[in-house]
Order: sequence, then structure tokens, then C-alpha cells
Amino acid sequence: MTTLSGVIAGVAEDLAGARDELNRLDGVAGDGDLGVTVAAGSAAVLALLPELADEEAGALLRRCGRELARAAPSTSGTLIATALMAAGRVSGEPGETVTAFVARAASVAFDSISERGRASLGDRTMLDALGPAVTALEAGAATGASIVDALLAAAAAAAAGVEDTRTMEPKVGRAAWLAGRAAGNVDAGAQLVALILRSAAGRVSRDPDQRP
Amino acid sequence: MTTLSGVIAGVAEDLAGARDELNRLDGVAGDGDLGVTVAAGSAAVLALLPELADEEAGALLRRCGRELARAAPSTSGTLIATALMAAGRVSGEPGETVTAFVARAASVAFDSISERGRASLGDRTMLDALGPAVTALEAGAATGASIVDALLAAAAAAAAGVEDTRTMEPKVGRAAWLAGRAAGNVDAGAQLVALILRSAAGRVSRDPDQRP
Amino acid sequence: MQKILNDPDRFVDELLDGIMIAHPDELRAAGDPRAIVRADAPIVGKVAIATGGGSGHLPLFLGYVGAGLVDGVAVGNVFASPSADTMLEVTKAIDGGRGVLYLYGNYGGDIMNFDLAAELAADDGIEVATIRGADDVASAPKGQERRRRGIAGIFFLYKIAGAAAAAGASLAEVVAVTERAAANLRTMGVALSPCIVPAAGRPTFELPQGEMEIGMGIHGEPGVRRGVLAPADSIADELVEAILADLDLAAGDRVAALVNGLGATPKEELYILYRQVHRLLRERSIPVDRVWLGEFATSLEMAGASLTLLRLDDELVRLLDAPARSPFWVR
Amino acid sequence: MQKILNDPDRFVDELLDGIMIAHPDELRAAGDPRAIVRADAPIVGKVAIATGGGSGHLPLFLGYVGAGLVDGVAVGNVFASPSADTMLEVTKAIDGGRGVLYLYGNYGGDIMNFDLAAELAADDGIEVATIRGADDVASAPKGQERRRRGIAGIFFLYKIAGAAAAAGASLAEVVAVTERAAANLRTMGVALSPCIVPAAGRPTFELPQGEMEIGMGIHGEPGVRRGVLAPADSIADELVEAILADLDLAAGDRVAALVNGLGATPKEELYILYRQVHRLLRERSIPVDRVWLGEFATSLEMAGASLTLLRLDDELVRLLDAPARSPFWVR
Ligand SMILES: Nc1ncnc2c1ncn2[C@@H]1O[C@H](COP(=O)(O)OP(=O)(O)O)[C@@H](O)[C@H]1O
Ligand SMILES: Nc1ncnc2c1ncn2[C@@H]1O[C@H](COP(=O)(O)OP(=O)(O)O)[C@@H](O)[C@H]1O
Ligand SMILES: [Mg+2]
Ligand SMILES: [Mg+2]
Ligand SMILES: [Mg+2]
Ligand SMILES: [Mg+2]
Repeated sequence: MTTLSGVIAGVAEDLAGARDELNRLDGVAGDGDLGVTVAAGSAAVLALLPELADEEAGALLRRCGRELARAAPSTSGTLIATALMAAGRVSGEPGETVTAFVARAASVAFDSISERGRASLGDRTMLDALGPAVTALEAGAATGASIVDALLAAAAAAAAGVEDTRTMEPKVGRAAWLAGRAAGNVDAGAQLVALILRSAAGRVSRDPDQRP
Repeated sequence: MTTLSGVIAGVAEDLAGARDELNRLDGVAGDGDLGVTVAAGSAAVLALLPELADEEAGALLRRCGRELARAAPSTSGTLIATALMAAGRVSGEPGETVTAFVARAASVAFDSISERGRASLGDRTMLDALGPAVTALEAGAATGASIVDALLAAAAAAAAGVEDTRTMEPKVGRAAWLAGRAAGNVDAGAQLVALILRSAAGRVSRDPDQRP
Repeated sequence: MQKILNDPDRFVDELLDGIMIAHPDELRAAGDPRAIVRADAPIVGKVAIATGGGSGHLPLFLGYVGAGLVDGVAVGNVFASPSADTMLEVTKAIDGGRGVLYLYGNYGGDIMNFDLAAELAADDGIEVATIRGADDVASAPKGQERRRRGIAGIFFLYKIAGAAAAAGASLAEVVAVTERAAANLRTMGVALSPCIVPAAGRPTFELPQGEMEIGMGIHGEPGVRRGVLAPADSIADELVEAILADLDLAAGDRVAALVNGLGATPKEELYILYRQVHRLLRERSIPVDRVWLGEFATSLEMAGASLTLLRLDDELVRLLDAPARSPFWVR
Repeated sequence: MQKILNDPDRFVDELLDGIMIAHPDELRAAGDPRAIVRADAPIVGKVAIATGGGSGHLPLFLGYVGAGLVDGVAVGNVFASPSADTMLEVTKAIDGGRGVLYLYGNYGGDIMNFDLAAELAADDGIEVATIRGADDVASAPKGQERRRRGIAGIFFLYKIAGAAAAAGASLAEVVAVTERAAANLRTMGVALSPCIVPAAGRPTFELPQGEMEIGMGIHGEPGVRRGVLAPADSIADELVEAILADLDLAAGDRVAALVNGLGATPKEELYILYRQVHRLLRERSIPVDRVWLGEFATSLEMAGASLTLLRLDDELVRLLDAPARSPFWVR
């Protein structure tokens, strides 16, 4: 079976290829360093994973979050670190499906980002990709969808959310000072979330154990 | 007879008309304020003169110098003040002609400027007008010339000295940093000295008591 | 860009290097070279104060690490938040067992990281309280004070919190007096030119010759009004009016003032500005009991200035007057 | 010109106004508003120290009027000497009966006026001695030290003369130790941009982007070499080499250093410069026993910096370490 550690490693590897795209998107209304941040964070997490072989899922997420905060201390790095640490504190409930558990953890992650970053849906941030993804996961949990299907739906929902950011006014962070510059472009952090989910869904669905 | 006080007042009045010319000349290689300085100094001396009615010549010169130092504290103001105070300390010698006395006082004035300003003939300063004037006064004293004739000769020598500054390199003061800018123009301070001497000679020679 | 630099990407590392070489008896790095603390930290039995923020604002933030001021600072890249990890290093190195106050400017990145650091510090059993400087009147309207950015006024908060902590106050007491000061603190600034972030190599914004922007933020965040560069006295009028209205200052109140240069503006101009500030306050019978002028919070070589007023009470005056000493500022 | 100004022709009057309003307990005008002295002057029984020079260099010259520093200052227009009359007012107001030291920079206009003032003071029975700061290595070759201009290094002379006078030394003793310091003092600077004199309204000189001028004077006097703007470390090399050679500094000597910003250059860059200065001196086994960085002698908003080194002996260290306090600088 795909281990959580394996999925994380896969996502980190996939993100390496998105460096230039993320820098470019962040450059439109931000400081153009998101790709650099993501590359640094991915590399650090990849380097740490072997040390965490014996950790259970929650501790694994928390340690990865801690490492991300250290190695990629930008807005998105800190927020994703916060999300990983919050998700890592969620424990499974008796009889809960994997999909339901993941949906709940994702929802906690969303709330932790929203709280730490003082942002809401519609503020043109990574939340505008993560929010629809959480909704899709919850729908999957309600309908008993497999984790692969739920993740694929979440990735699609996130991608649609990314598109919606094209017409949103930035309300927080650097981009808010530069209102107007963002118009017509997608938000970089939202795109990052969509890429993470697409990669995760891909890694999980390529796993033989998860094939239907 | 023309009083010294009257000659000083006359020179101060005449200089008022040279304001723009002196500003312009000083502007070529200096800071363009010589006319302003001269106007301020002249006005202050004119205002002071009535108070000095009872002073003897030496004290009169020293008080005027002191006043100039207060009211016109630029390079030329300070140097001319120094010269007046030094000249004011010269006392006549028994049997000395007016011309010889004036020549001696002018020579002391020259030395005091040279010492205070650490400049010599040829450095493109007011000394290059005053030096030839002192020589002319001394020649007049040696040949027994009248003070009117000696002053007219001194004024002419100063004017010739001014012309010579056109080809001199500035060695001191502001103008020295800006070598080259001065080339082809006459030195402003030298022109001021020539104007003072022309005015003094004119004032003395217009005096009925001095007419041959 | 007319700067004395080596590799622009090593700007912060090199300037920190220079600072640590210049002031080895007063400052030390706590493991992480971006975590700078008093050489004698931790002071056991004293409430510790941590601050931090982006680089490019010297003497902010690092310059206020010293006796009677703050105990440690987390240093970020130019105009960017330091990491939560650096903040945690600072926190651990300065904790003297009576708790740590996080005192920093109200910016998104800094908030996220300090909040995360506080969470991590709590895991390590360190009690953390937080106060955010939010003195910039121009950055949000009255009624929305909590959304305001923190600018030069934080100097007064460092001084007050630092003096209270040095005098032995508890964390709750330091928080109380510092919050009172923060509630009575307002700043308003004017920018006359942009600056260049070394790694970016181009100006942070455009401001044509002969124009100014009132209320512009220290990273180039938009202000309340852009217009023709006004005479110093008119600028003073505008800054004072904005602060008086917002702080409800009235005859009988007394204040401390800070006239701060943003970087390129000479001290001469700050005094010309203050001349009119003082006159306006005197007309309203508001004495300026303490005043500081100079560079206290800069934006690299930005031209401009800010005015800060702090409504005083006896305790605040006493805390302002207490001794303090850092390599960058001495009371 | 991006300046906070009212009438450019009243620039000096207004800034002095602001200074006197801001620091009434520490400074007062001695009759003439351009003659500024310690509020408690004269200090009877103490040798008094007068300085002066053109405006536009704050904290020079006025900023060093204070306890343990100088007693009074004659303030000129921007980059222009004050009058002998103002100097005389200062002299009379600070004379405490043990003589007055005139300590100022070696510029023609200042020399003329201070010499004239000394003459007038002698008429009034006040004993005056004169020392001129002439630390700028770039302004005349070795062997012609007396022709050199005085720049930031005068800060050390104020500190040393002021401490000696405060300790009760006689005029001859103050002169002796200050002359020894002056003989062991060298400065070398680099300019990266011109400044604008308010009343003139245009830059003092032209310097294209990407160029620098090594050794340029603080009024724009030509330096020793203009060239491509070099990295900070190369600039440090050039400044240090020039000073070491001129001062014959060798292993075993110890120095005090001053890294001075000319106005617009941020403190961050001064520390980057110092990093390499310190490294070069360490390589030569010349310890930097004391260092100050910041703005000590500026040219309005000129960009650039200067490095000053002072060869130390035990007495000079003691005098540098003595307390001192002015509204602009505290030891
Ligand atoms: N307050 C916030 N809450 C959630 N996401 C945010 C917030 N502020 C910024 N972001 C996201 O972070 C992205 C930029 O990340 P990053 O480049 O790491 O930021 P910075 O360089 O400004 O530190 C933005 O595109 C946006 O999606
Ligand atoms: N060291 C000096 N000795 C004699 N004359 C000098 C000296 N320096 C300058 N001058 C004269 O002073 C004139 C300029 O006078 P002024 O405008 O009053 O000077 P500034 O504005 O530089 O103080 C010059 O044209 C020159 O003739
Ligand atoms: Mg970014
Ligand atoms: Mg960034
Ligand atoms: Mg002139
Ligand atoms: Mg002049």
C-alpha cells in the first residue's frame, strides 16, 4: 500500500517541475519567489523523510510541517506548515473511512490557514483552491467514494477554484497593495494547492493497491 | 576737504550699482553671491558711518572692518574686513605725505589678506587686483604724486590686474575645485577691488579741495 | 543602484556579519545566525521581549536589542518576515523563566510566523504574550485600528516594555502598560522617494519629482493621498491634524513626539518639520514633554519622514526616562 | 528636489529654530541665533571648546555641543563658513576663564573667520588656541598634510578634546592630546551621489549611475579617482589601503574606527563595508578596539560613506571611553 511518506515524497518531487511556473505567477502581483520557496521546502522535506520512517501519520505530518516552517519561511510556506501541523493533530475516529478522515483533516487544515492568515474564501489566496477541494472531499466522504476518486474530485475542484481567482480582488498580503496588477491572472498560491492535490491524487491512484 | 568717512560712504553707494555684475562674475566659478555680499556689507557700513563721526581715521577703518565682518561674512567680506582692520592699525609717520601713508596702509592691507587667506599673487583672487594697485601707489609716493593721481593710477593698475586674471588658474577657495570653469573670465573678487579703487579715486578727485 | 554592496542576495547575511563583528560584547547569535539576542541573555527572573521583522529598516528591529529595551530579534530578508523557526530560537535563548512578550509590527507575514512560533514555544513550556504595533493612522480608518500597520511608533513600545521588564514587572504587567501605550500611539508619514531592495534592483514604486505620498507604508504600501510636494509646514499640518483627530488629543494632554527620517532625508529637514509640529501642538495647549528626532525606523534609502505622538501619563514618562542602551541607541 | 522645506533661503534659520525648540534644556543661543552653546555655558574653570562650519552636515557641527564634547558652535549657511562675529559671540559665551580651543575643519573660509575671531577675542582678553581637523587623506598627498580638508574624523577630536577638558586639563594639555590624536587620524571616503543645496536647487555635481568617486570632498570637491561603482569589499580595500599607507599602521598598532554615512546611504551598507574593513585589519594584526557606525558627518542627502581610523594609545582610549552627551550623540 502507498505510504503517506511515499505520497509526500512524490508530491515533493512533482513540485520541483513547477518552480518556474510558480515564480512567474507570484511575480504578477507578488514578489515572484513562490517557486523558489516551494523548491526549498520540497527539498528539505524530501531530505527529512528517511528520518521519519517509524513515525505514525500524525507525527509525520507534524514533523514535515515543522521542517517546512524552517526551510520555507514565506507566507505560503508558513501557512502550509501550519496546515500540516494542524492536520497532524487530527486523529481518526472509530469506523471512519479513509476518505472521511482525509476530508476532516483537510477541513481542519483549511481552518488553520484561514485563522493564521486572517483570510477567507474569496480573498484571492490559496484558500480559494483549498476550499472547493475540502467540499469535494466531504462530498466524497458522504457518498462513500474511494480515496482515489475523492482526491481526483478534490484536485478538479481545486483547479476550478484556481480559475475563479482570475476575477478576484486580492484582500490580503503583498498583492493587496498592488490591486489591479493581479486582474486576469490566477493566484499563485491557489495554483500551488491545485498542483499539490493533482500530484497527490496522481501518486495515490498510480499505486497498485489503490487500483479498483 | 573730503573726509575719509565721505569717501567710504561714496564707495558704498557706488558699489550698490555693481550688484548684478558681481553676482554674475562670481557665478562663473564661485557661488554667485558676491553682489549680494557686497550689497549687504555696503548697506551695513553706510548705516554705521553716522555713529563714527567723531572717530579718527584709524578707528574709523577698524570699526568699518568689524562691521563688514559681521554683516558680510563671506570670503571677500572677511578678507576686506581684515584689510580694513589691519590698515586701521597703521599710523602715519612724521613728515609722511598722504600718498606715502595710503601706499603703506594699502601694502599692510595686501599682506593681511594674503596671510589670512593663505593666497599669493597669481592665485586668481582679489590680490591680483590689489597687488598692482599697491605697486602703483608706492610708485606715486616715490615720485611725489598727489593722492588723486596716485589713486587714479592705482585704479588703472587694478583694472589691468583684473584682465590678467582671465588666464589664471584658481588656486584657492571654491573656484579651485572647479578648475576650468573660470577659464577666460575675470575673477569676481579682483573686479570688486578694481571697482572700489575706481570709485574711491573718483570720489576723491571730484572733491573740490582736491582739484589741482 | 548606487549602493555599497557585494552580492545583493547576501545583503542580509553580510550586514548581520558586520553587526556581529562590530558589537560582539553586546550581541550574539543564538544558534541560527538570524536569531540575535543580547550577549547576556537570558536574564533570569526578567520578562523577556522578542521582536522581529524584515530587514532594511535599521535601526529597526535589531537596533533595539539591549539593556532596558528588547532581548532578542528574529531577522528576516529585506522587507520579508523572518521564519517562525528563527523566532523560536530567539524565544528559547531569551526566556528567563517569567515569560516572553512578542512585540512586533502588524504585518501578515510577521503575524503568521510569530503566531506559529508562539504555538511551538508553548509546546516547549514557554509562556508567550503578543502585542502588535499598529500605529499607522494612514493604513486603516478609525474603528479599524487592529488592521493598521505598525511603523516607527514601535520605538516607544520597545522603550516602555523594556523599561517595565527591566524594573521587574510580571508578563501581565508588561503587557498592560505596553498595551496602554499602544492604545495612545499614532504615526503618520510622508514618502518623497522610493527605495531599491538590493535583490530586486529596481525602485519599490514610482513617485515623480515634485510629488509626495502622504501615509505611504514603509514597504511602499499605498497611502491616503498622493499630491504635489507641499511645503514643510503644510506637511506638518497634515500629519498633526490626522493624528490629533484619530487620537482625540485635547488641551491638557501631554505627548512624547518622534520625528523619524525614512532614510535619505537629512536631519536638517526633520527639525524643520518639527518646528511646525511643535507650534501646532502649542497652539492647542498640548505640551511636547519628550521628543526624539533622527532615524528610528527606515526604509533603506527612501526619502520622507514620519511623525509619531504618544499620549503620556506619569508612568509612561517614567518608563521613557529609564536608562537604556543598545549598539544603535542610548537613552 | 525631494525635500521637506519651506523657503529654501530660510533653511538654516528654520532648522536652528527646530533644534532650539526641541532641545531647550541642553542648548541655547548666545545672542546671535547662529551662536549655539551648551545651556549651562560657561563652565567656569574648564577649558572651553568652540567649533563651527557650514550647515548641511548634521550631526556635524552643532550635534557635538554637549557635556564631554564641545561647548559651542558657530553655524554657517549651507556649506559656507559662519562669520567671525558669530564665532566671537560663541567664544565669549563659553569662555570659563581657562582659555578656548578653536577646533574645526581645515577649510579656507572657516580658517579666515576663526583666525579673525581669535584676533577679536584676544582684544577681549580671551586666550585662544587653534587645531584644525585635516584628516582627509584624499585631499592632498603625504607630506602636505596641512593642506588636507577636515571631514568625519573630527568626531574623534571632539570626543578627545572634550573629555580632556571635562577632566580639568589646561588649554596646553587639551591642545597637546588633541594634536596627538589629529596626527594619528586619517579618513578616506567614497561618494555615490551628489546632494542638492536647498537655495541652489540643483545637484552639487554630476555622477552617473553605476559610478563612484573615491576621495570626493563633502561639498563635492574632486576626489582622487572616479570609476565604476565597485563591490563593497573592493571599496573597503581601497579605503583601508590608502589609510594604512598614509598612517604607517603596522601589526601591533590598535585603532578606533568610524564608518560614517554621508546621508542617504543606509546603515545596512555601512555594516557591510565594515565587515571587510575589520577583516583587512585583522589580517594585518591591527585590532579595532573601538568602532562607531552611523551618520556622524553628512552632506545633506549625499550617498556614500567614509572610513576613519585613529591610532590609539592608552590615554586616547580612556578619553574615548569617558561619558559624553549631546542631543545628537551619547557615549
Ligand atoms: N493571508 C493569507 N492567507 C492565505 N493565503 C495567503 C495569504 N497571503 C498570501 N497567501 C497566499 O500566498 C501566496 C504567496 O506566497 P509566497 O510567495 O510564499 O508569499 P510571500 O513571498 O509574500 O511571503 C499568494 O499567492 C496567496 O495564495
Ligand atoms: N584665499 C583667498 N585670498 C584672497 N581672495 C580670495 C581667496 N579666496 C577667494 N578670494 C576672492 O573672493 C572672491 C569670492 O568672494 P565671495 O563670493 O565672497 O566668496 P564665497 O562666496 O566663496 O565666500 C573670489 O573671486 C576671490 O577673488
Ligand atoms: Mg512570494
Ligand atoms: Mg516572498
Ligand atoms: Mg561667492
Ligand atoms: Mg558665498
